[in-house]
Amino acid sequence: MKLLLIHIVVAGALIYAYFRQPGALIPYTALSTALLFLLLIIFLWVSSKFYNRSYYRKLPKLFYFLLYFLKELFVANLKIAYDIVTPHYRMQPTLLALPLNAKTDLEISLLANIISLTPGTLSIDISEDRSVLYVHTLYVKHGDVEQLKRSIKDGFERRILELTA
Amino acid sequence: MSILHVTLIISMIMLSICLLLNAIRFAIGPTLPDRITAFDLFVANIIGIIIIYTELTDNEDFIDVAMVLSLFGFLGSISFAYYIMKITK
Amino acid sequence: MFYALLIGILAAAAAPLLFRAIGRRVVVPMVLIALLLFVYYCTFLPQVLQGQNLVEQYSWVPELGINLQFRMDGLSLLFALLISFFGALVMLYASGYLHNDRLLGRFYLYLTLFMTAMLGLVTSDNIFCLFISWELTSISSYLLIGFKQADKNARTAAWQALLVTGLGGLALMAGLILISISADSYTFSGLTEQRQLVQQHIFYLPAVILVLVGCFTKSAQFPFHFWLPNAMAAPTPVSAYLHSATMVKAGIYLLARLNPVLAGPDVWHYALMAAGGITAVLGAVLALQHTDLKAILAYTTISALGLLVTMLGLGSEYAVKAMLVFLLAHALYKGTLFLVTGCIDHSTGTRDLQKLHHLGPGMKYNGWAASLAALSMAGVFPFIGFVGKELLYESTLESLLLLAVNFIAGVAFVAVAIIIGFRVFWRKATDKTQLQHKAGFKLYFPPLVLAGIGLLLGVLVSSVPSPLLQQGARAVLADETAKLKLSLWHGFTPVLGLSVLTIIAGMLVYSFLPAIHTRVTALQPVYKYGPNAVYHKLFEQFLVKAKAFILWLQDGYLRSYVMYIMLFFCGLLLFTLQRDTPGINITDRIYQLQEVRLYELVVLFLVIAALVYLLGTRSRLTSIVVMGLIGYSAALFYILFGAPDVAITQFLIETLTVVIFVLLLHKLPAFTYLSHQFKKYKFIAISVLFGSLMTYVMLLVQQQAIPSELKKYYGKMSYMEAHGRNIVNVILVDFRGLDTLGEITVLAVAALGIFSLLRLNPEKGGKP
Amino acid sequence: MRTIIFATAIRYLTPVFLLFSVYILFRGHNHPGGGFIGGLIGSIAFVFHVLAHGSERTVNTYFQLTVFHQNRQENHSRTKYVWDLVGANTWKRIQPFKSASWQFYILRVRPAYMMATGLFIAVTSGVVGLLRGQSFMAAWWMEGEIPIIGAIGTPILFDTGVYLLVLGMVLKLVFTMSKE
Amino acid sequence: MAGTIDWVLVKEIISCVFILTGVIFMLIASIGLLRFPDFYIRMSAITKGATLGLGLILLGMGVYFNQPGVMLKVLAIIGFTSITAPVAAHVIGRTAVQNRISFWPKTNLKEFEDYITKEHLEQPINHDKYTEDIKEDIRMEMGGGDDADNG
Amino acid sequence: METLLPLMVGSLFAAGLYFILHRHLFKVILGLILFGLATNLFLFVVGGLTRGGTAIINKHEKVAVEPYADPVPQALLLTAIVIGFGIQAFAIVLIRRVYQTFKSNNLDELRKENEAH
Amino acid sequence: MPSDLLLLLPLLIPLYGALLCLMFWQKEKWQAAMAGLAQVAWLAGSAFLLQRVWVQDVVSTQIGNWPAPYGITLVADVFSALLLLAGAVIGLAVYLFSLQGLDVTRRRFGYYPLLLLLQMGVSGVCLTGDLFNLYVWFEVLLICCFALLSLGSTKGQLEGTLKYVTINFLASGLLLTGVGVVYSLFGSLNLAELAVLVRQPTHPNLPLLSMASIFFLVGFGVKSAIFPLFFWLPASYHTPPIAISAFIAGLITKVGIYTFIRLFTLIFVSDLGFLLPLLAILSGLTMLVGVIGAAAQTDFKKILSFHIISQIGYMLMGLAIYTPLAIAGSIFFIVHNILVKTNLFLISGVVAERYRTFSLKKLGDVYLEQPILALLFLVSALSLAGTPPLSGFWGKLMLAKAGLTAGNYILVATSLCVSLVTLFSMTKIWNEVFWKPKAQSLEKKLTRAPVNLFRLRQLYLPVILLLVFILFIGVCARPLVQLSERAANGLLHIENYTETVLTNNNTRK
Ligand code: NA
Ligand code: NA
Repeated sequence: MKLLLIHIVVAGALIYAYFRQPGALIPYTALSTALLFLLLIIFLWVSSKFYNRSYYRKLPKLFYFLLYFLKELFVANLKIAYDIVTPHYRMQPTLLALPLNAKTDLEISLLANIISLTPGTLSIDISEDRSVLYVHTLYVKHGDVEQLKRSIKDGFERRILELTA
Repeated sequence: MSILHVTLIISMIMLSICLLLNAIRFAIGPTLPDRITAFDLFVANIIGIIIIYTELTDNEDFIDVAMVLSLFGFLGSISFAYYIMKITK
Repeated sequence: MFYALLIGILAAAAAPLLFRAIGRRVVVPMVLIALLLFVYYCTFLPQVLQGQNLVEQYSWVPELGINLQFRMDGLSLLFALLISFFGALVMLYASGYLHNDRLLGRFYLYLTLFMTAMLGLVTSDNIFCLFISWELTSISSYLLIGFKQADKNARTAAWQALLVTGLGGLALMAGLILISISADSYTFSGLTEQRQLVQQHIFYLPAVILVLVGCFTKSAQFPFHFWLPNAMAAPTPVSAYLHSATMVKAGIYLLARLNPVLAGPDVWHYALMAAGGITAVLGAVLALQHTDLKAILAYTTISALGLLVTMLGLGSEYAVKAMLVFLLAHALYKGTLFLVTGCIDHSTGTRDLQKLHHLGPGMKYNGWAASLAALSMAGVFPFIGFVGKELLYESTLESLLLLAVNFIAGVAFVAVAIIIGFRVFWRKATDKTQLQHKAGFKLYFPPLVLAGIGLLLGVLVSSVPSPLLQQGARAVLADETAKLKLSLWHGFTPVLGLSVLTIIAGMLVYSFLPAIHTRVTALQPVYKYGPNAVYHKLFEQFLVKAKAFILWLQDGYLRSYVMYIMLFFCGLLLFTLQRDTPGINITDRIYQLQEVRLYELVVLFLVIAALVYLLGTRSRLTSIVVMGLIGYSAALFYILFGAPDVAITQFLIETLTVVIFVLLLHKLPAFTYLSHQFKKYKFIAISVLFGSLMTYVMLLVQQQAIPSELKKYYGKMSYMEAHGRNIVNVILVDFRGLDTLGEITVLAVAALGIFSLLRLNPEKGGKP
Repeated sequence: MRTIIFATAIRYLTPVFLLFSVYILFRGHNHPGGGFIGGLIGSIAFVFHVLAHGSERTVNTYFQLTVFHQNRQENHSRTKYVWDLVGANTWKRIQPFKSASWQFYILRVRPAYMMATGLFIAVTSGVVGLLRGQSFMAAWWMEGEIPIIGAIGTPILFDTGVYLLVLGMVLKLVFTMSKE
Repeated sequence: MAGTIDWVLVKEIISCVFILTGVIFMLIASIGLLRFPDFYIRMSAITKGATLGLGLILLGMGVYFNQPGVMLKVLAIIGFTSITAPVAAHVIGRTAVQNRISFWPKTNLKEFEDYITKEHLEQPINHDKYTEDIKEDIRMEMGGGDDADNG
Repeated sequence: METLLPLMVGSLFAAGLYFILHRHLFKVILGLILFGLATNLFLFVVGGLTRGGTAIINKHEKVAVEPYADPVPQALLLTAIVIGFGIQAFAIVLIRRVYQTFKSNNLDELRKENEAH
Repeated sequence: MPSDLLLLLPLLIPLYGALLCLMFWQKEKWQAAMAGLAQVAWLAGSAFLLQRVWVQDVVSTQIGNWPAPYGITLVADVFSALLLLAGAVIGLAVYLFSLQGLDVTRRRFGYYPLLLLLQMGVSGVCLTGDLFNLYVWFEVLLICCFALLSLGSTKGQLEGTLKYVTINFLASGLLLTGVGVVYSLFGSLNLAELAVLVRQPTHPNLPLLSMASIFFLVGFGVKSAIFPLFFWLPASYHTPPIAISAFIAGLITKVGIYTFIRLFTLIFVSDLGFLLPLLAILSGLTMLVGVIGAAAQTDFKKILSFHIISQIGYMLMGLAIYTPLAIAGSIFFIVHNILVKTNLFLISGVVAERYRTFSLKKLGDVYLEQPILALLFLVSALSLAGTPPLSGFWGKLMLAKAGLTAGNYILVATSLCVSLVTLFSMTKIWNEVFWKPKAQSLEKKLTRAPVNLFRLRQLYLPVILLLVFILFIGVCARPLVQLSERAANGLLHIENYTETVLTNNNTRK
């Protein structure tokens, strides 16, 4: 994924160079710059097919992951918002012991942070042997803890591992 | 007065209410982590106020303040946590 | 004349070094130098006797009117000769008296210094020059009285002498300044010319009082006489030289010197006569009550000094003559007697009259000297003492009171003279006092010389001392025509009758002395109220009260200090505010409230609430969080009013402070419960007062603020000249970069200080 | 604090913070920021690091440089030797540990020196004015501008001095305190 | 048609929508902070709400200014907060657990018992450490002993 | 706000002083910090309050355009804040050291080495 | 040498010296060498500066080439140069003393750089022509004092420093607020411009000047330890080792008084009818309280500490009388006191180095055992007490004369009484420390401390150095009197000062 950083820098530099010359065709606004930037990144991404296959494959996954995350974020936030503004609590707080497939520091912390960032779940701690992540969660569908665990593992963990692999 | 202006003023008022609510949680506690959480939210509210103020005055210099605050606002909570760990271990 | 003094000072400085180099032989050069000075002053005789005033002048600090101005006239020369001659003899004597003392070098240092100072005193024409010498004599006297520093009495006496004469010195300084201001002149000659100005100036009375206090302390006049008997703790040569012959006469000298300037108005005369008269009688009476030879001599000295002051106060030509002659006579015989007493002390180990009997055979030279001096003291023909006494009586014939004073003193002198000149040495007694040492040449030669001179001058009174004394009298009276023809024999006059009567009365008193001595204890309670007791009482009370006062004021509580400071500040601020302020325009203020935004109000409310909460909470961590809250709110205000840089800094600093707290907190004090308990409301009141005053000041200043040129200038130049758009930053690094340099220095030092605070522990031998 | 999550986050964030602090330093002349703020931000980055990893680890990571050195062999060409030295000290930093022929020295950047250097730069940037015959701290600007950083002149140098000093100061505090 | 669209107005309206949504999220978060029953619930629910709200407000501003520089900063801030907020939440939450801050009684702690035994946190939860409740204060006033202190 | 801010700053002053007058070491630190904060705000308030306009020259201008806040008090304030920070840090460490050495948090007990004796 | 450089040298020399010391942090010997070089250079720089202002009266430079009211001004007149020179002399003396008289641990922990930076602060305060910059330099000076006072962290030091820090922090706060008030009311920070502004009778805010002056009166009053603001001084000055307290005690309060005199002759002159009587009362009380405090003490250093306060009263007295002679007297007194007070502290240090105590009760017999030291003490002590013709006399005389001329009789009387009590205290020390025989019980214990005579002799060196200066300004008082009068004249006739600053021609391009 280092390549993404390099691409961003390259794209940024190109845009900077473009707008520094007098009489640029495109107006210098956030929207146009962002579009230009996206265009460049996509171009670079396509070009990477020829020299970095894994990056070529991973970038769309990253994109989907972000979308998935944003969806989760919104949904969960709305869920909680509903709980806050209505008089009753619908939540059933539960502490999960989530077995981990993630191994490296980066993977574990990415996962934990993503979980924490999603409303309704909070990574409390990791067991000494780094095999279990303890998660405080508010909503367990039908009280099925295992199902929830599976959905987290399938949702976030799998995607993260795919990206970092 | 444009729509934007009205929106911004309403937002300011709502954020002010947020501040008050946080203050209440802060006051009632009951535990220190509660207060720290309230403080965290307080910082987030302040960032919000700064952002709205930026738009209200059309002066982008204030964004930098928000940026610094968003980066380092959490050091406070970290420090408290650090402290609590240190004294209990 | 200046170089003579310089030689004196150099000699003084050399004395300890010489002593280290050549041991006790140091006496030879010291005596020689004193003699050299004597000879030097003798060379002035011809000119002075012709009535010339020799003047010498060097610029020193002309801005303050202080120059090295010297003048030699009859009065000065008389004293200078006395001082240098006496000095030589005392130095010789001292080497015998202190021959085993390992601090002899220092003794000579002090003694020579004193002699020089004294010479400077009597030869100065500049009043401040005189004052400088005056103070130096006090200091050297202090060092000499306390010469036997291991003896507590000596230390106390030295201290007392210094403080009393020091007090006088300060009064004298003030007096001299007043005089110099009133006539705008700094020399005695100048002042004498401007005497009208001085005497008509409003400063005249205070100046006279101050000068008199100065002179009276120095010359041991009532009520400052008490230090002199105590000063007898000094080695005897010192008592002889300083406390009878020279230093105590410095006051007399100055009075005589100032006589032409200040004499005239009644207050001068009456003050002198009153003080002198009381002192003379008191000294005489007290002298007879003591059995310590030195004490007796000291009190008679006081009495004699009193007589001198009285005479000066009388101020007539006769009186001045009498004063001068008596001064000379007294110096000679009293010096002798002191030196003899010193010998007695040295040889027998005691000075108690009741233990000393029939010493004459063992120390015959001293005995002769004592007898000769005693005869002079008693005023027996043909000694100079006789001439002096005659003149004294003659000048006071018109005033019965003063005559009585003279008579009483004279009687006491006779009695004392018999004691020393006869009883101690020659009266046969069954239990002869054993001598431990034999008095050597150095111990008997000087008194013998002095006593001999007393006789000689008496015999030759009309030819030898008379011309010099005449010049002296002219100086005192500021009258170039004053005549002083002295003769030994005036014929059978009433005055002679008085003299004889005095001697007879003195003998009678002497015969009653044992009875007096046994009754003295009955008088003890009286002394509780004497000036000496007052001094000690004052001394102790001052120390006690000072200690109590300072313990009360500097009580060790930080908060009382802070409280005093803040009260002082608030008081002054309140005063100026109620006096000067234009007042705050309330309507404007209320109108401005319309501008307030809700969010501002909320943040403001939060800060106040946080403060209230802070006052109540007793958890450290919560307090720190609350502090953070307040700090962040302040930063928010900085943003709202256009100061992003300040706001960022405030945020970061607040955060860092929290970190510092946290890193150190587990070693910071816990909130064990400590209430203010007492005075809590006082503290609240002060704080509220302070807070409201600051609020008021802020409102006032806001209202009165004027737009600043700096703002415009920086706004204009920041980008154009300093290449920066952020004016605040440009001010920090360019316009006012020096501030920032200082500021970062503060930071560096703070870091160093914190580092050493935390790491350095000398007890454990810390390493960097 | 033994928590991987925090430690990892800080490990990745610290360089970002440091970059950010330098950025703030240089743009301070035209926007909010400057040496003091930049220095504080940089130092707070290290404070995080100290909190997460302990001061020893921070020192090892950021404040010491291991310099590798090897004596030149007979058969070693001079160019190759220099190239090897440069390589060992830049991109191949791990390899020398594995070989016995390499020696290494540890260079330490002490906060006190950092402070002193900062102060030195700040003062000396002022002395430039004196040396040019003008008064102390009279600014001297280079022609032209550098992207992002902007115009370069002695005031910027001064601000850099401030930055270093603040950085050194806070580090000194934090290192001292955390060793307590 | 394109000529008749007031782009400035569109921009403002988009900005308004973002900002209002964001502020509402923040407000709800604040209410939640006040309402929710235990520390962990507040923690896991609230800070994230605020993060989302803040992100939306920021985006609103970015749209309004429509400048690349501002947008970059906006993205930076969003990025920063989405890294720092969960880390802070985790750290505080962990600290709370370590210090036996009590859970809401309805919390299901079945899977957590393992952790509790390992970390020796079985002792009854001790609130005193973090509370300055009034009773404690009164005790101090009467007895003059140590305060309810955190240290 | 020109009217209300002085009130707030005044209360900060009062609270700061009140804490400094306390005999508890920790409260004294709090007092010092509050007092410092109040001093800084005083400088700011007294220097004139301008809403919104920062003292930064717009990139389209060459000179600052009104209304902009007076940069001078801000610059002074920045310097003062930094200096205050240095001194406060020192004070905090000092108090910690005092506590460690005297084993007491009560200022009154430090009086044992009373200076007036 | 150009004036710009001369004005900057007193700032730059100590700063660079301190920097070098920091660079040689591990090597104490090198630090000592660097510090020594810096001390000598500082002395030379100050001397040159004095020589320059003697010729030119006032010299000024604009930092950063920004013209006068906008950039920071450095300005020197005779008064400031004189104070700097005195500071440089005692700096050298204290430095020499510290080589043997301070433990190596403290020297290793930044004693030299701290001392140098303190001197830099002093230079800044003396030379700056800007109100806020003055505050900054004062803070530099203060934080150095904090660090030095606490250097070593003994119990007494910590307690003393705590009080020192707290009270001085408050005072600094008041100063800062005062600066804000003055800036808002008059729109300038430049002292010269302010001086011109407050002399315009029509200025609308003139009536508020005395309100503003209260902030400075109390702020600098605390720093210069006048009554009733002096409490921190006796609480702290006796606590650190002599090499530290000698310099701080000798110089720092005088720097406070310097500022006091500077500001109250330059700026706060509109309300002298109120200020002068107030100052007169304060100065009288300061003298009295200080001297009473000293009289009650039985510790060498504490006596000296309390006397600082009493002598501050004298310095303030000149300002209260407000005539050229009076202010000249104050200035003379300041210079004299800096030298003498430092010397007395150093002597107490030499005594303590041998006998390990400052208690008058335990000490004794120094007169016999260290005669040279006794002589050195006696001269210094008498100088302090104002015995003629030593240095203290001249200041006292000038003040008394000025006071009597101006009709401040009570103040003069007080000052003379105080000088008597000073004599009392000094001779008390002499009696107890030098003359009195040591108590038998203590004798064994005290002499057991190993005495390195060589070291002890080296400690005499700075004392003798200072004594030479003291004797010089006593016996050859004229140069200093002239300088003081020049300085006082400059203070009371500010036209030269304002003109030099405001028309300085080294402005932009
Ligand atoms: Na800046
Ligand atoms: Na700064």
